[in-house]
Formats: sequence, C-alpha cells, structure tokens
Amino acid sequence: MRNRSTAIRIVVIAWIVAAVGGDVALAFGPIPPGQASDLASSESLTILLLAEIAWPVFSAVLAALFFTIVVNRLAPSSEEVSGAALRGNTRVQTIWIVTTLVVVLSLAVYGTVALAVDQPGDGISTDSAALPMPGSASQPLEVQVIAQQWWFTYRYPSYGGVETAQLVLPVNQKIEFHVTSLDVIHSFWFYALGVKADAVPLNDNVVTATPTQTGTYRVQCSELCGLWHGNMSDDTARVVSSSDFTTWIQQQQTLDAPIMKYLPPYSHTYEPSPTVYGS
Amino acid sequence: MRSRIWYLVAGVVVAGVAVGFFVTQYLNPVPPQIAATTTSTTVQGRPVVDFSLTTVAAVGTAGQGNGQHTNWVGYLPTTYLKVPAGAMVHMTIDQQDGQTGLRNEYLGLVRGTVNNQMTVDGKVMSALDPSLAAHTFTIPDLGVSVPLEGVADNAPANAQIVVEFNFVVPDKPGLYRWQCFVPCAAGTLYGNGGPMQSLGYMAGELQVG
Amino acid sequence: MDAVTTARPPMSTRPTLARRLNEWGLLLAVIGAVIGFLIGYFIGNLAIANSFNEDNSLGSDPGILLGFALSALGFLAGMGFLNYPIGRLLGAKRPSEEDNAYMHGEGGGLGRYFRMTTDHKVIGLQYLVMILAFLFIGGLGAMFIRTELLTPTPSVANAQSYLTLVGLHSTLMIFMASAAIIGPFGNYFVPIMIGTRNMAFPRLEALTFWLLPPAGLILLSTVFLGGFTTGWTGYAPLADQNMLGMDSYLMGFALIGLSIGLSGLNMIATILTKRAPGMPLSRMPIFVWSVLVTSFLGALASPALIAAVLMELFSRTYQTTFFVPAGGGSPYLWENLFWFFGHPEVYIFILPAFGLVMEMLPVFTRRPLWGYRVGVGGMVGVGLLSFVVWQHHLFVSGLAPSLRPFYMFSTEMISVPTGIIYLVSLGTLWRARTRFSVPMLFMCAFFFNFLIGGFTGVFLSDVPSDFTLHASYFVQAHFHYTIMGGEVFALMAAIVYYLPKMTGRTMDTKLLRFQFWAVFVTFNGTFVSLLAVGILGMPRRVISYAAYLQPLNISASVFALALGLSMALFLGILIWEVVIKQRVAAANPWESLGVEWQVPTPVPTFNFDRVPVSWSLPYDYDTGRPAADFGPAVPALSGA
Amino acid sequence: MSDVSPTGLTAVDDVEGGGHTLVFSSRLVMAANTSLQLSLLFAFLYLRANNFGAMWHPSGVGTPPQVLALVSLAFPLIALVALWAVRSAVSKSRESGALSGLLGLALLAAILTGAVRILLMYQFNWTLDSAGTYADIATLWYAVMLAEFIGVGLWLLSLTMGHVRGTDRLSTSHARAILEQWTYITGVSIAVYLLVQYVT
Repeated sequence: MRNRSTAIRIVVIAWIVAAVGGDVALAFGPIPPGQASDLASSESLTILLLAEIAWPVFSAVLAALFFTIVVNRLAPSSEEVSGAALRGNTRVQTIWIVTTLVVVLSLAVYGTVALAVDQPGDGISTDSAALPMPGSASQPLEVQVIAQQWWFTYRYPSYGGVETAQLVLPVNQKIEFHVTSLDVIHSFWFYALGVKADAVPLNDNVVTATPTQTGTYRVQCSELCGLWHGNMSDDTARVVSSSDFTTWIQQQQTLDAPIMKYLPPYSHTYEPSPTVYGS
Repeated sequence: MRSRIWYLVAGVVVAGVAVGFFVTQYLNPVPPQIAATTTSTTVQGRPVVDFSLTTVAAVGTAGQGNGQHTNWVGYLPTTYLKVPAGAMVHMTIDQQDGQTGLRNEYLGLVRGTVNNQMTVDGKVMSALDPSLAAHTFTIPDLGVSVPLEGVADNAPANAQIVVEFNFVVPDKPGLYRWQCFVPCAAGTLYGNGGPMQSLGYMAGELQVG
Repeated sequence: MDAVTTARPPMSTRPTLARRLNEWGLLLAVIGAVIGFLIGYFIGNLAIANSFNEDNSLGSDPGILLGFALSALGFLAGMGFLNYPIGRLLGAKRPSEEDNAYMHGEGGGLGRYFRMTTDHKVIGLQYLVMILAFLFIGGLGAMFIRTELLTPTPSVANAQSYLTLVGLHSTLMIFMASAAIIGPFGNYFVPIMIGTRNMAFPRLEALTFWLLPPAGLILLSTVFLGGFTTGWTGYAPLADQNMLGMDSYLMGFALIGLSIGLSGLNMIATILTKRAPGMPLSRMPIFVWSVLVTSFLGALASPALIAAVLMELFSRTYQTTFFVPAGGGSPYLWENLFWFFGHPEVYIFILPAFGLVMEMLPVFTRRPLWGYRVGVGGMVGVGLLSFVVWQHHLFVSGLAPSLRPFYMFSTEMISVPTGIIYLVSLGTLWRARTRFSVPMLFMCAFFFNFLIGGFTGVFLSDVPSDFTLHASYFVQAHFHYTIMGGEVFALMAAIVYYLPKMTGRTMDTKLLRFQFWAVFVTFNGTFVSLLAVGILGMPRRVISYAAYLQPLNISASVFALALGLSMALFLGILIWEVVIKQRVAAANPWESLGVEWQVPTPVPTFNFDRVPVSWSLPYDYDTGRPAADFGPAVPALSGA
Repeated sequence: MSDVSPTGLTAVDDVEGGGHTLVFSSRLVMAANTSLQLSLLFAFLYLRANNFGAMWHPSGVGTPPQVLALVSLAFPLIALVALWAVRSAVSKSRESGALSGLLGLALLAAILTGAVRILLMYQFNWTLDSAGTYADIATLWYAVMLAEFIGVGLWLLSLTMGHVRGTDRLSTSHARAILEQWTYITGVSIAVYLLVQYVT
C-alpha cells in the first residue's frame, strides 16, 4: 500500500502545482478580446474568471483519471487484482453532485449578475426612431449598422443621418449600435470592442459599448449570409479622438452631399424593398 | 504483411485524392479571365489600362460561370478581370439592362473613382437617382462603387447607356471580389439569389498584378 | 430441441416470385429511384409555374423536390417495402412463418446484406458499412476545407465551391452522426442484450436503415444543382434565397428526420415491451438505457424538424413567407424550430456513446459498473434538460434578451448530469487493474476529449463570454471535441470491441495501437489550434480570414490532414484484417460477461435457442457469474 | 444450469409483446405527433404575435367557409362512434356480420372525411404567395391533418379488408389502437378548426 499512497501524494502535488501555476499564468496572460472597450474588458474578465474556475476542476478530473487509470500499473499488489467489488457509494455520489451543482449555480449566478450590470444589450430596442442629438458624455452616440449582402454600411443619425461605408468611432464615448439588415441574417462582429449582434431584417438589435483605445480594427460578418460571407469584412474600422471624429464626419457629410436627398429618413429598421420575390 | 497494409493505406489515400481532385475540378469552374488592354498613356505616372464590359438581362445561350444559366443576368464577357498592379483602370460599361432600383439608396453615390465621378453618356455625374439604377460595379475592399443607370422601360430596343469611370488599383498584388449591389436577380428572394451569388454573372474577382 | 424447430421453420425449396424479386432488391431499388425521379421531375415542372428560384437550365423547385420525393419512394418500393403494406390494404393473407423466416435472412448467405431483411443483426452491419462509407466522404470534405484554409485567401476553391463543401461536410456528418452508434450497435445488440429474438417492428427497422442511402445521395446530388450556401443550419431567409441546391438539403434532412423518429419509436417499443423475463428496467444493461433515452429524444425532437422543413418546402414551392419578414414571417421562427430539434440532436449523438463507454468499461477494469443507478439518472437528466436549452444558440440573435439568464442556467445545469458520467467512470476505474486493450485506449481518449469539449462548452453557455466566442471557430472546435472526440472515438472503440462478435474476425493488431496514438495526437493538435483561432476572432465558415491568423490555421490544417490519414488508416486496417485477411477472433476475446458475448458466433438467425432468463446486471466481474440463464444450451463461459 | 432461473421465472420461447406492443406503440406515435402539432401551434402563435409588415392577415383574405369546416368535423365524429362500436363488438366478440357493417360505416365516414377536407382546402381560394402568414400556416396545418386522416384511414382500410376477406380477424388490441388514434386526430382537428376559425 505504500507505493499507492506515495502515488496519491505525487498526483495530488502535481495537480496543485498545475492548478496554481495555470491560474497564475492565466491571471497574467492577455485574455481576449482585450481591453479596447468597457464591454470587451468585461467579457475578457468573464472569460478569465471562467478559466480560473474551470482550469483547476479540469485538471483535477484529469489527475483523477490519470491516477485511477495508471496507479495500478505503478503499484500492482496481488490482493487488488480486481479490487473490492464496489457497486456505488451514496456519500461519494452526493458529494460529487452537490459540488458540481454548487459550481454550476455560482457560474450561472455570476453570469446573470454580469449580464445585469453590464447591460451589453443585444436586444430589440424600444425607443422611437426620433433622431437623437449628437452624443455627449451623458447621452450615447447612436450608430446604425446596416448589413446587406455583402457589405456593412453605417448611419450616424446624430449627424443628419449621414451614411458611410467605413466605421469610425470617437474614443471614450458611449456608442449605441443599432444593428439591422436589409435582406438575410448577418451578424455584426467588432471583435476588439467585444460587440457581436445578429443583423435580422426588420429587427433592431442594440448593443452599447464605450471604446477606450484609439486604433484601427477589423469588423466582419459572423453569420453565414451567402456567397461573399467570407469577404464581408473590413480591416479599416477606426476608433479616433473626438476632434478627429468631428473632422471625419464633416468630410463624410460633404462627400455624401450628392446622395443625401435620395436617402430615406432615418429609421431603426428598413423594409426590404423592392418586392420580396425580386422584381 | 505490414507493408501490404501500407499499400492499402496508400491506395485509399490515392483514391481519396483522385475523387477530391475530380470534385474540386467540378466545384471550381473558373470562368475565363480577361486581362485589361494596356494603353500607351499614363496619368500621374500610372499606366492607364482599358476595360469594357457589357451588362445584359439574359446571358444568352453562351452561358458562363457554373452551368448554362441562359436566363440569368450577367456581365459580359466575364467577371474575372486582371489588371497590372498600381494601374489606373479606365472602365467602360455598356449598360443594356432595365431599371431595377437600389435597395440601399446610399450606393447611388459614386465612390472611390477619380474625383468620385463617373461619365454617363458623356455627362459627368457624382451620384445617380437610386431608383434608376440597373446594376452597380462595386469593389468593397477598394471602396470603389459606381451605380449604372438602367435603360428606361419605354426606351427603344437595343438602347444602351455607356458609363465610363477611372479608378486606381493598389500597388500591392492581390485578389479583390467585386459584385453588383442592385437586387437584379429577378425571381429570387430579395433579388439576391442566382446570378447575384454565382461567380461569372453578377459576382466576380479582380486580380491585381 | 422442439423450441428450435418452432423458432426456425424449414425453408421451402421453391422460392416464390416475391422472393426472387427481393433477391434483386438493390437493383430494382436503383431502377425505381431513377423512374421515380423522372416522373416527379416531369410532373413537378408541369404543376407549378410560379415557384421562386426558377432556373430554366435545371428546372424548378417543385420539379426537383417532387423528383427527390418520388425517387426515395421508388427506391423503397424497389427494395420491397411496399409489398407488405399493399398486401395488408388488399386484405391478403399475412406472410407465412416461412416468408417471415426468409425476410429474416434465414439461409440467406451474403445476399442478405444487399436486400431488405428484418434481421436486426444484418441491419446493424448494413448500418456500419453505410455509415463508415458516408463518414469517409464527409471526411474528404473536411480535408478540402482545411487545404483551402492553408491560405487566408481563396486557393484551391472559390467562394462558391467552398460554401458547397462546408455545407456538404457539415450536413453529411450530422446525418451520419445521428445514427453512427445507435444504428450499428443499437440495432445489433439491443435485442440480444434484452433477450428478444427481434425488434418490435422489424420492417420499420429495415426502413430506418434504407432511408439512409437515399438521404445521403440526395444530399450529395446538390453538387450537380449548384450547391447550397447555408451550412447545416439552413437558416432562412438565406435558404429561401438559395437556388435548387437547397432542395437536396431539405429533402435529405426530411428523410433523416423521418429515420431518426421512426427508429426512436421502434427502439422504445422494443425495449419497453419485449425484454426477457426477469429483466426489469433496473436490470437493463446501461447501453440499453442510453439507447432508450436517445430514442425518446429522437422521437420527440425530430417532429419539430419535420415541421420546420415542411414550412421551408412550402416556402420554396408555394412562396409562403414563414421566414421572410417582409412577407409577415420571422427568421427567428426557423431558428427556434430548428434548434428545438437541433439541441436534442447533439445529445442523440453523444448519449449512445456514453452508454457504450460505460458498458465496455467494466469489461476492461474487471469490476462491476460503479453507480449504475446514478449513471442512468445522469443520462435521463441530460435527456430531460436537452429540451430546454435550445436558445443558447441564439444569445446574440437579439431574440428575447430577458430569457437569456434562464437558458444560461439550464445550459450550465447540463454539466451536472454529464459530470455524473465521469463520476461513474472514475468509480469503475477506481483501484481497478485495467487492461489496456485498444478499445480501452480509445475510451481513455474519449474521456480526455469530451472533458475538453465539456469545459469549452461552459464558456459558450455563459452569455458575456459567448458574445466573443459565439459563431467563431471556438464553437466549431467545441462541437468537434464533443462529436468527433466523443462520439467518433467511442465509435472506433466499439468497432474494435464488437467486430469479433459481429463478424467473428478481429482488427486488433499492433498497428492499431499506433493508429490510436496517431489519431489521438493529430485530433487534439487540430482542434486545439482551432480553439485558439476562434478565441482570436475567426468566424466560422469563412474562406478568407485575417492574415495574422494564418500560422494557427496552417498548424490546424497540417494536423487535420494527418488526422485524415490516420482515420483512413483505421478504415484500411478494418478492411484489411476483416475483409481481406479475415483474421479469426476468439469467441469472447475480452472475456465479457454480457449476454451478447454468451451467444455463439456467428449469432444464430434468431439469436437464441431459447430466450435467456436474466438474473442480474452483466457486470458481476467479482463473482464472474453470467448475466442470464441460457438454459441447458448455454456455452461454457470463457475466462470467468 | 437449471431450467428455472433464480428469478423463479421459467424460460419462454420468445418474448411476444403482441397486442400490448401495438397499443403502446400507437400511443408513442401520438406522443411524437403531439410534438409535431405543438411545433405548428408555436409557429401559428408566433407568426400571429409578430405580424411583421402587417402581413399576418391582410384584408381580403377570408377564413375557411364555416359550414364546410363544420361538416369536415362531422364525418370524423361519425367514424369515431362507429369505431367505438367496433371496439366494443370485438371485445364482446360478437358475430362478425355486424362487425363488417360497422367497419364499413367507419371506413365510409373516413373516406368522406378525406374528401370533404380536400374540398375544404380547395375552397380557401388562397393564393399563398400574397395571402399572408395566416393563410400560409393554416393551409400547411390543414394539409398535415389531411395527411394524418389519410394515414389512419389507410390503416382502417387494411383492417377492414383483412376482416372482410377473413384473412385476419380483428383483434381487440387493433380495434383499441385505431380507436385511440382516430380519437386523437379528431380531437386535434377540432382544435385546429377552432384556432383557424377564431384566432385570426
């Protein structure tokens, strides 16, 4: 039996080392999707916490498997050729189930709380389609994402509903994305900001996030939407200082001057037209 | 015996590769690619190359891309274009198709061309009434988008509208998809099925370099 | 023994016409399929002019769909499935004992495997071969996808053919995975394990198998119709927008849904009403339990799929607008109905694997199954929970945000009953002198892979982290860890384990151990890379991706191609050892106490001389007592 | 080993679920069918609740003709009574003359059910491509119910033929199973009628 108990010790120690080491490494390693927005950092915090909880449990199960599978090769003692015939043990079973239940419940509670606190959105907005004022610290800046096969275009209702094919956002300004589609289901994924929202026709999918780092990022479609789904991406989405944003939006307004009179009034959803079955 | 197993494995692998090759050949019908006709002129040190395409309501019996979809609308002669890197492309499109109208009116704006302008039958324009559009020539990754005015319904037969525009392609070689943004695939949901999602009709690739 | 003579009536020398036709069932079936398609295609194209997606070069949706439907019907008619029902309708005599024995494959020889028979053992082997063949084709698809993704821009395929490949690979694999274990091993061994001579509805059982080839072939035919771009989820309205290739997906899925539902009903009826004397539910082998739970999932979930597919078929033929917002429909309707089927579906994949592993584990640990009852409870719990989690596929869809906490909770709850499976396995392994035969190796890999699959699932079930991970390659790697690392590894273990009983031959060789390590390493190499790719922001089903992801994609692709080779090696060994070299196996090579190992090999046509009387669970490795009383004719138990 | 197992049960030649299996399986089919019906109900209510683009029930789209709908429910009820009589007759094992008559009656009612329902669907006059989702889902649901009536009707036909030609005497379990099935789909079709007629 001595070999057996030493084996147990070895495995347990190995597990402790692995669990602690792994968790420490996680705590210092970069956790996607990064810190480019409040939403992104809350998501990476969630991912980190889940990983911190999951890793020790995961390695514990692995250690147990390793132990049970291998130890009898380490210490084959004649009286345990087949061990005692155990057919179950209520106490062990209860402990196991209760433990897993507790872990799971705590995860669910945490997730719910995080959801309630961050209010990351992804919901059908209820407010009217009235044009909001330019965004301020108090009021979020509304940006509409219009998905169509196969390009994202963006409207800035606070600036006369000007429409662009490139996404530029002011830093440290709460952005309220209103995602909708003109045809099939798309999904707007701004990875760095931790924003992902399905674009569904005649549906207004709202996500709020505050970019905290200027830079150039990639936005892409993450729901299969047809032939060019794989190319429905843009590496030139930018988060810039508010002054740069102002100059940029003015440029866009001058560029869009010829088309403005044709654009429909800003609305949270657009009836896909022409006719449903094509002309 | 061991070695014979390896023969078996090799046989399976070879068979798989062969089947695969056949399938990819079937699945991957590359429409013919046409290269731009080079000219002697240069603008700002960039070589100017010419393209001239035609958009027709029915491709006709010729068929292109996958299969013989004779009743589909498409760009002729093909949608696989090749231009030298860093060139200035002078595109001429004979637009013979009717007016369908844009779904996203914003794309009625001419973008990414020289001076953000196009020439329609000799008239310089920087935007088109979205309801008059028949097709667009759009390369999203280059930010190039040009709406093509459609022939009026009451126009005489074989009437056509000639649209010309110039745009500069990057100096770095690459493959860029281009497509039409007018829901012009009649008879399909949202007018975006069939030719809009089949290479060689309303979707194509621009190879730079 | 008079029992024997009553069970096996003497065959007549003069075969009837029906039998002669039945001998040629396969040929007639192909002919019937072709004729059926032509008729349906003709009528359909006449019938409705105003279908959308019309394409004068290939025909219209009604033409293609009706053609597919009638070709499936013609196929089954050719196999001889209509003979009995039509006979009943005309009030003809019930088939004689002799005819039944013939249909059961009595004295059939090899021919039985190429015609319709009602012998669950023949059907099991037919399932095995058919599924391996289709899995091989699906695997080729995966190889192409990975080859394409070696470069961030289109290389071997173009955007169009790539999506067709993705759709074919995913849908074909889903089709086959839903029957990969319950088809071959459920049909072959459940009747033996519960001690009956036959299923409750043998013809229905045959039907569930023979629906598979038409479904698979109809799906593959999409290549000639321009393919479909929706992947296996078939989201509308993109599905409405697709051209004729979509019809293959719909008709194939309809047939598969039918097959899943019918086999579920048949299995439930068999297990609950035809158990041997002395076998209460509390004494059923745990694999039978898993099949029972799975069958309930299949029988109750597949109707939701049928409803959704019916709506889509109406949409494509009569221009109804169930899923088109501008026409009054809602894309969410398809998403809800599809995932209400789709989530139980993934447990239809994995539950039989759980059962099979727990069934095989005691054999290699030489101890009783630890915590049989709680294990059963775990599987039942998974089954029940799987019906109330489907909207975790729609966390970012904008649908009913207020419901997300509930679905997050229910989804995470599933890890409790799943954890029980691990508890049972650990308890069985505890202090055991495990025998590391090849099946045991695959089972160890199963535990490892599914553990990763389960823990990655936690990240997806939690809404905030799902915002980042949803619809990324993380999801793709997650379900490959569960379905491939779980079900397929269990399938390989089961093939090695049960071939000696099913064929009397074995593929257990040294090379197989090498193959195991190859497949284990390459599998994890592939999908660990893909987990990373997903976390770093690569969406699923794209042909072009950000350049900075290329290194990880290359590693995934290289591992994947090696994985493909090692999978092919498994098939190679199987074919070589079993078909060509015909290496003879011992009667009970694993010294199992299970009922299925106590009957002679090859298993007699009607399984037993006399139905055994069960007296305990088949896990008494401490006493070495067989699980049932076979009467005087019981063979000596080897190794007990 | 002994012929008698420690369980005290004697060995049998085969486990014959027989009639029990039949009735049980027929109930399983009902369970699966319920799942299908609930899916359709969900679709019906979901589409009605959303009413995108006011296209749930655009003006000019009528409801099914009231009288015909009621008639289409009368025949299944007649068949139901007949089948109930059949079952009691079988269980009391009356002489088979009366039984044939009852079976014939049930079969006739079943055939008329199918005919009337086909006529009913023809009477909708809904051109589906523009009639809104109310017409769509109602038509689909009516088609499903029609298919189920036809299916059970064929089963009834086979039983009748077997009985009339004396090749297969009607067993109590058969009578019971088909009675239950017919009751079930009749009940469902009544519910569908109420939904389509009044939840517009």
